[in-house]
Formats: sequence, structure tokens, C-alpha cells
Amino acid sequence: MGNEELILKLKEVFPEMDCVQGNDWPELSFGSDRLIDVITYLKQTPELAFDYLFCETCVDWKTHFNMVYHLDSTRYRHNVVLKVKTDREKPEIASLAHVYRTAEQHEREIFDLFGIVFLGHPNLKRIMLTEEWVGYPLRKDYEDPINIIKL
Amino acid sequence: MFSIENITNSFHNWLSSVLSETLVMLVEMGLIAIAAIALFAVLGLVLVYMERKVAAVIQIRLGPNRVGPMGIFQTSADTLKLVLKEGFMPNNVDKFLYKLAPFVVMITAMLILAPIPFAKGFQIWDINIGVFYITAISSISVIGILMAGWASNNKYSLLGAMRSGAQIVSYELSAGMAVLSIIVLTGSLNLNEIIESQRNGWWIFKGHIPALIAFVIYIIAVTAETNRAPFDMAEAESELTGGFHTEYAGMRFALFFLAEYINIFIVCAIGATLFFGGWMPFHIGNWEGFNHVMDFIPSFVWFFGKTFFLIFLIMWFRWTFPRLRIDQLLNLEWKYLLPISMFNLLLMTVIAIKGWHF
Amino acid sequence: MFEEVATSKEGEQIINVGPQHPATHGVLHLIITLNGETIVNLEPNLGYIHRSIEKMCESLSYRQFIYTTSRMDYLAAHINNHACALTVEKAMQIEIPERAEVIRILVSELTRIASHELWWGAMAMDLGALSPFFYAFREREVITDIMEETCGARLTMNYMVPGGVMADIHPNFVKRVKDFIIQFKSRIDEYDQLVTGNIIFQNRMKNVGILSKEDAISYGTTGPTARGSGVSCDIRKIYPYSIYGKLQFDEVLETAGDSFARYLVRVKEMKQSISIIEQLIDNIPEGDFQAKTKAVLKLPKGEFYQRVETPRGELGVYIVSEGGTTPYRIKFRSPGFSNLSALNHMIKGHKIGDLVAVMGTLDLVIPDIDR
Amino acid sequence: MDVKVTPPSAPFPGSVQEIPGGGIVLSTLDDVINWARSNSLWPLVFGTSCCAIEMMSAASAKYDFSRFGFEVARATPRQADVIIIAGTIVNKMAPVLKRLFDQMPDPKYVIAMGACATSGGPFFYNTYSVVKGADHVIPVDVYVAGCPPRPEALLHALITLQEKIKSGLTRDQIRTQFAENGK
Repeated sequence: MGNEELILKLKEVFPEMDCVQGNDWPELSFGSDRLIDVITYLKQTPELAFDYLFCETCVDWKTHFNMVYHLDSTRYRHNVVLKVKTDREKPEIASLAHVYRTAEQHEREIFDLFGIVFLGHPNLKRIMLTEEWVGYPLRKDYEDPINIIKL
Repeated sequence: MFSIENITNSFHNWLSSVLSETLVMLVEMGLIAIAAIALFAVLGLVLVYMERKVAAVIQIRLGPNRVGPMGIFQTSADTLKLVLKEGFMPNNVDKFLYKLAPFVVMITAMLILAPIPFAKGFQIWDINIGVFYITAISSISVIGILMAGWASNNKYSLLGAMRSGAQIVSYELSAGMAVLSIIVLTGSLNLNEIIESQRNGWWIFKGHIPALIAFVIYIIAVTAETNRAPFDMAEAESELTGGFHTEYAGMRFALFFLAEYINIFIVCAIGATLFFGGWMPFHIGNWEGFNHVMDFIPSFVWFFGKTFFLIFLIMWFRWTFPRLRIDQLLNLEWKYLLPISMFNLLLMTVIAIKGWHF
Repeated sequence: MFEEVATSKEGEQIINVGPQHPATHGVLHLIITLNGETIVNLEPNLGYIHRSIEKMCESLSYRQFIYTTSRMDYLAAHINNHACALTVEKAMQIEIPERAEVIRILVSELTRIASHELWWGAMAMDLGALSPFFYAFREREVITDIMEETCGARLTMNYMVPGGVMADIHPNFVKRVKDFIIQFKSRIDEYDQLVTGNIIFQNRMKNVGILSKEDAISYGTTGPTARGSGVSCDIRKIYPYSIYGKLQFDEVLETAGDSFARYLVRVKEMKQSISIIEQLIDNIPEGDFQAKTKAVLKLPKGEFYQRVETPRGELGVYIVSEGGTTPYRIKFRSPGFSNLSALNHMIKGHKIGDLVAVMGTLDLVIPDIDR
Repeated sequence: MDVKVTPPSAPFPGSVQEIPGGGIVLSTLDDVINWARSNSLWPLVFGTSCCAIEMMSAASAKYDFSRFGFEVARATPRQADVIIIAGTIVNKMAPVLKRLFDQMPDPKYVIAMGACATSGGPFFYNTYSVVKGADHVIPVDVYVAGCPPRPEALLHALITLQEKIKSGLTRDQIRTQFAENGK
């Protein structure tokens, strides 16, 4: 399915969401409460079949976090980008570890570096840093006068 | 004709002329002990050096060449350094067993040196059950390895030791069968008599195909018994870091290291004795002239030549083949080698009874 | 730091492989639950070489941040640089000269061969055959020398810049690459004789670490790991970037999904890379090696993503730009990170000796996983 | 060669100190011991990142550090003499490195290979997890420049370490000599 078709389809199914053409792929933005609905639809609809989560990451926009999911379909070779807004004070979002198993490790990394809590994650603990590390280093307001030498 | 026998005999006669009989025995025992230990050390150094050079040749490298001419003092430097390293014992080890283990392995290796005829008439202990003695004693070294693995209080060591135990217990069988098939031909357990029986040709040539099969099985089994690649499950560097000697350092590690090479020497010496006639020169049946020419080469040259050829073979294996997995290793023994060697023994017995061999 | 990391049941023991362990090719820490010699569970513990590259890049300019990626997956430095350069070029809409494109592909494919060479040697070494490592390095050194002549570095080249390549190729480049092709073609048959056909080797690799097609997709594995399971995922084929769309080469697919399939994919990929190089080496167009770009690069506001195929799989570079001279956020989607997550699934129920056979064929580069 | 400042009391590991009035026999013995130690440096298999590949290159046929007897790479720290820190050390790795160093029996030596192990190198600024130089964790005997250093540089470092051991001097004495003669 081409990008235009995909946008039309997504707009039809999720009319309340913001769906635009990004630099490469269609981008769908919505709130964190709808994540599981959207993912389930995208994965299980036969003509979409987004079965491959190739990138999951997070961007700290200082006022909120944006979870970014890049999805690919190994059958049709079309992509979509999901942008999910989460609260910065109480960052919680549903885990996708049961839908895409690759998400388990990606979500652990995001939890480690951004401090986003993934609800329903089987093994949510720090992966890159030690357990006793304080703070989430990839947040924009992270300060560490001991380790970080600013240029 | 140069022979070590003459030297030892004349030395014995000279000693007897100056000392009483008891003293002669004591002095000779002392001298032999020193000689055995010296041989042990020299063999260790030479074999380690040889291994490194063989590895280098196979791996298109140069190998040690900076310490002394051609790097021949490399292994001496290594040994000296290991001796001078900090004596090290980790916490919570079983102190007694931890200290004992390297010596068990070492002493076992030294004990087996006793009945091996290094040259014509040059043997520490001419014992009538030589082969039996060797197979019996060589099984003890696994106890040392198990001790080391258990006492080290390290999971890698324990895994390595357990693997080694399973492996040696299995491969003793087919090694024993291969040895037996030669015993069947000679009808003697005495190593000297086995060598004498090869005066008109080595068993590997005289014994038809069964002798060849027995030799192949013997080489495979002893490679496994000495924990050498492709059967180095006990050490398995990429899986178990160091295997049973993970926690050993300095001199204690050096003892394991040397014992490994001495064990290789011993099994190859036995292989050379059983299949290639030990110190017996290359003789062909009744070709008197040819045999006489061969006799001019000293017997110890023959012995060491054959032994080192077999050692080279085992080193060649090590640097070429990947390692087997532990279950494949046991499958190979119990499902293939053991039935083959049993059948081979049967065949050999028939040949011996019917007198079909040369 | 060293407290009990997991608890074991009766009859099971926990064994820590790494961070310093020869099988892990670096500083990966695996917490393995063993029952006898059988692996019950495996949990990777990462971060022993987590160098905070993503944080660091947020304060580096678009020309500077490329060098950090050479140190990420150092076996495929060119391809990492290529991904970054492509992202920046895509964002700034820089047209690159034809010559630069061809040079980029040439060095990328040489890097791919060098990387697979090292993998081949290291994997054979893990399995206990020590000599293939040295044979692999013999050929690898030739590539390293070619790279050194052209790029000035042996390992971390930083050769590709936004707009093209840093410098023109060395006059000897074409001749030496041609010599290398001739030499390598005979050597790869030697490899097959020495390792691929070896019965011990085949027994160690076959039916070990099986990953089904569905699992391969679900775990997000890419590169030879996924292609060994029959997943078509070569970015060069499915989303062609640079001039890969114009080149003739096959995507190597195996369906068995075991370690041996992954092994075969990599060995055959080396041959494919050689054929790509053969197509290009005689046809390097004349012209500039670098497009004219501004000294200070400023990316427009927006989000840019570029996927490329490294020897280990799919590398994604995700740049979020606020319009300044430094990225607002950079994410490197590293292939090893996802491939590693499938390890537990693949290794369960196998012997500890199989760990090296499976990990060897995943071709993990730890700094690439940890970033 | 740069010699880092360490506490003045720490002796250079492995060198046997000549006692005052020590006879000629003892000195010769020292020489023999230092000769053995310098010619038998078994490295620990320890590579964290890029430099490890160059360390492998140094082991490979073209550079072949087995010529000097360095090829007996031990996987277990108990049997190693020299730890070549090949790559970046991060905060999570630092305790492990310290532990590995502690597990090695004396005399033990350390080579910091590459810019990362020397000072943090390219990862010095703006990183939250990199140790800025492995000498914050364990004492380093020889530093190698480069990112990554060429195999020749590593060989040179190992030879420098050999010379350092052969000289039989303490770290203090080496530093004084360095200050006086500039070499």
C-alpha cells in the first residue's frame, strides 16, 4: 500500500487522530491511552499487517515525552510512524512486549534512559546502567556535574 | 654402533666396583629420580615450544623467535616466570584438595614414565605387566582433575572437571581395546617383548587393516584422554574460560600445563611402542642388508622420532578441528568407537589365532 | 554490583558468562541458568560499554557526530558513516556526485567483506578451531591496507561526510581491489574446504539455535540472522538507498533458521559483495568526490530516518532536528540490540557448548548494542 | 613515554629491588628474574571495543606478537600477567576491571591501549557514563596513543613494558630518570 493510500485508510479508521505525511512515511499521532487499540488494529488487519517493529524510541520535548514507533510490514513493505504523547510528570504507557517481542528490550532501554514506565512489561529494570543509578540521562533536564564534562 | 645401553652398563659396572651393592642401588635410584625429573622438565619445555612453533607454522606465523636463537628460551622464560608468580589461593577453596590436585596430575604423569623403553636397554623399570601398569596408572590423573575442579569453588571449574571425568571414563575403554588388539598379537604385556616381537616389521604394517583401525582408534581415544582439542572439553577456553584450572595461578598452573604435555608424550610413546615398534628400527622381514643399515641409526633416535611424529599429529588436530560438544563427544565414543573397537578386537583375535599376520 | 543477580531452583545453577569472557566478544554479561549442562534461561545484561553516544551526539554538530558512529559498530565503520551521511543529505537535500556514490558503495562492500571475515574467524575460534582466525585476518589485512591508503585509517575511517566522501580514492585503489578480488575468490573456496565441509563443524551448527520465521520478525532480528530464517530483510533490496537499486546482486536467503543457515548466509554474502565490487570497480565515473556544502550544516526542523544494511543487519538513524546546528535527539537503531533479544529464545534447552555456536552466528558487536 | 604520577611508595610491580649491599649473585639473579618476567608477558583476553580488533590484528599473522611470546592469551585473570585495556571503560565496567586486576597474581602490569583507555578519548565530553581514563581505576604502566592505535603501536607498547621490567627500577626511579634525562 502506498503512503497516500495508507494515510486515507488510517484517516478513515482513526478520524480523531492526526495523520500526516512525514519525510518518509505517514505519521499518526495520538494519546497514550489509544496505543494498544491502534497497534492491535495495525497488526491484525490483513491488508495492513504491520508485523515488524523496527524502531522504538522516545523524544523528550521538555513539556511531554513522545514515544515514537516505526512499524514495517514484511508482507507489503509499507511503513508507518506512530507518535504517542505521554505525560512528563507521570510517564506511563502500555508495553508492547506481548505484541512485538523485540519491544521488550527496547522498552527496557527507554525505561533506563528516559524513565518511562511500561505497564505490563514482563521484566522492567535498568539494562544499560547499574541498578543504583539515579536519574534518567537522556532527559533534557538531566544534570550530572561529576560525570559530564561540558564542552 | 652407538647405544645408550653400553653407557649405562659401563656406568653400572664402575659403580659396582667402588661401592657396595645396596649403595649402588641407592645411588642409581637417586640418579634415575633426578633424570626422570630432568626429563620431565625438558620434555615440558620442548613440547610447549614445539606446540607454539607448530601452531605458528599452521597459522602462517613465525612463532616465538626473540628469546634466544629461534626463540628456544621462550618456554624457559615462561616457566621461570610462572614459578616466580605470586602463590595464589582464592578464598573459600578446599585448601587441601586445591593444593594436592596439581601434584596428583603431575605424579601420575611421572609414574607412567617408568616402564617406557626410551632406547634399547634404557628403561627405568622393566616390568612384566608394563601395558597393564600404564593403563591402570593413567586413569588416576582424572582424579586430580576432578579434585581441581571441585576444590576451586568455581562453577566453570566444576563443569570442566565433570566433563573431563565423563570423557576419560568413556575413552579409556576404546583406548584399552586398541591396546589389547596389539597385546593379542604379541601375547605379552611386557613392553620390551612387544618391541622385540616387531623385529621383523612394525605391527601397524604386519597387523593388516585391523592394526590400522586400532591405531586410528587409539589416536582418537588418547587425544580425548589427554583433553586435547578437538576434545578439550575440560578446558574449552571459549566456553569455560579455563575449565578445571580456571582458578589456578603460578606454579600450580604450570604443573597442570606441563602435565598435559607430558601426558601427550606418554600416550604417543606408548602408541609408538605398540604400533611402530618403539626404539626398534625400521625392519622389513628378511632383508638383512636393509635391516642392518637401519640398525646404524641409534635406537633412541627411532624412539623419539616416532613419538614426536605422533605428537605432531595430535598437535595438527588441535590447530585444525573445531571442538565437539559434550554429548557428541560421548556419542562418538559409545555409539561408534567402542563397537568398532570391540569388533576390531574380535577380528584381531581371529587373525592372531589363525596366524594370518606376517 | 556483585550481589546475587538471580536466584536458582533446586538442581539448577546460575552461571555468569562475562563481562570478561572469550565467548562474548567483548563485554556482554549473560546470566545463564543451567540444569547440568543444559541452559534453562539466559538473560543478557548490557551496558558494560554503554558510552552514551546518543547523549553525546546532542551536543555535536552534524559534521562531528559522524565520527562517533565509526566507534559504534567498528567493524562496519563505513556503513555506519554512510547511514549518518545519508540522513543528513536527505534532510538537507544535498545531491551527491555520481563518483562519490560509487566510491561509497565500493568501500561499504569491502567493509562488509572485512566484517564477515572477522566474524568467520572469530566464530571458528569460538568453536575451538583456532587457525581459521589467522586465515581470515590474512585477507582482512589486505582490505585494511586498501582502506588505510584511501581513508588514512585502518578501522575507524570516518571517510564519508555529508555531501560525498572525505577525499578522493588513492591511485592504487582500483588495482589493489582487483588484486584482492582475484585472491579472495580462491580463498573463499579454501574457507569452505576448511570449515564449511568439516563434519564436526556441521554437527555443531546444524539444528542448533533454531529461529522460526515468525519469531525472527517478532524479535525484530535483521541481517543474516533473519535471512537465515527466510525473512527477506535486506534493506539494499527492499528499500534501496544510494545506488543499490541499479546494481545486480541477490539477497541470500536460507530457510532452515539454524546456526548453519546463518553461517551459510554470511559466507554467500561475501560472494555477493565481491560481485557488487566487480560491477563497480571498472566503472568509477569521473568527477567530484564531494558536493559543495556549507561549512556549518543546519538541518531543517523535522524528523528524519534512514535505514541501511550493515553486516549485522538493519541500522536505523533517527534524527530529530529543531533547526539548529546540533541534533535535538538522535537514536541509533542498532541491529545487534534486536538480534541479541532473540538469543534467549534460540538457546533455551541447548547445551552450554551451543552458546558459542549460536552467539557466534549472531555476530554481536557489543559497542554496537550498547552504543 | 609518559609516566603517570602514582603514590611515591608504590613499587613498580615485578621488579626485584636490590637490597643495600646486595652482592653480585643477587643482582644477577634479579636480572634473570626480570628477563623471565619481561619475556613472558601473557595478556588477558580483555577487549571492550574498537581497540580489541587492533589487538587481534596484532595477534594475526601480519603483525604476529607471538614472536615476542605474547601469544599465550589467557581467558582467566589468574594466569595472566598483563592486562591490555583495549577500549573504553564505562562506569558499569570499572568495578569489573578493578576486580579483574585484583584477581591477577603479582607481578601484574597494565597497558592502556588507545585514547579511550588513556583519557576517555573521543568520549571525554558530554558523556555521562565514560570513565575518563582507566588510570582512575587501576594503575597503568604504559599508555598507547591512537584511536585505535595501530598494531605496531601496541607492539611498541609491549616492548616498552619489557624494557621497563628489564630495567628493574621502581616507578619512582623511572620518573626521576625521566625528569633528569627526558627519556
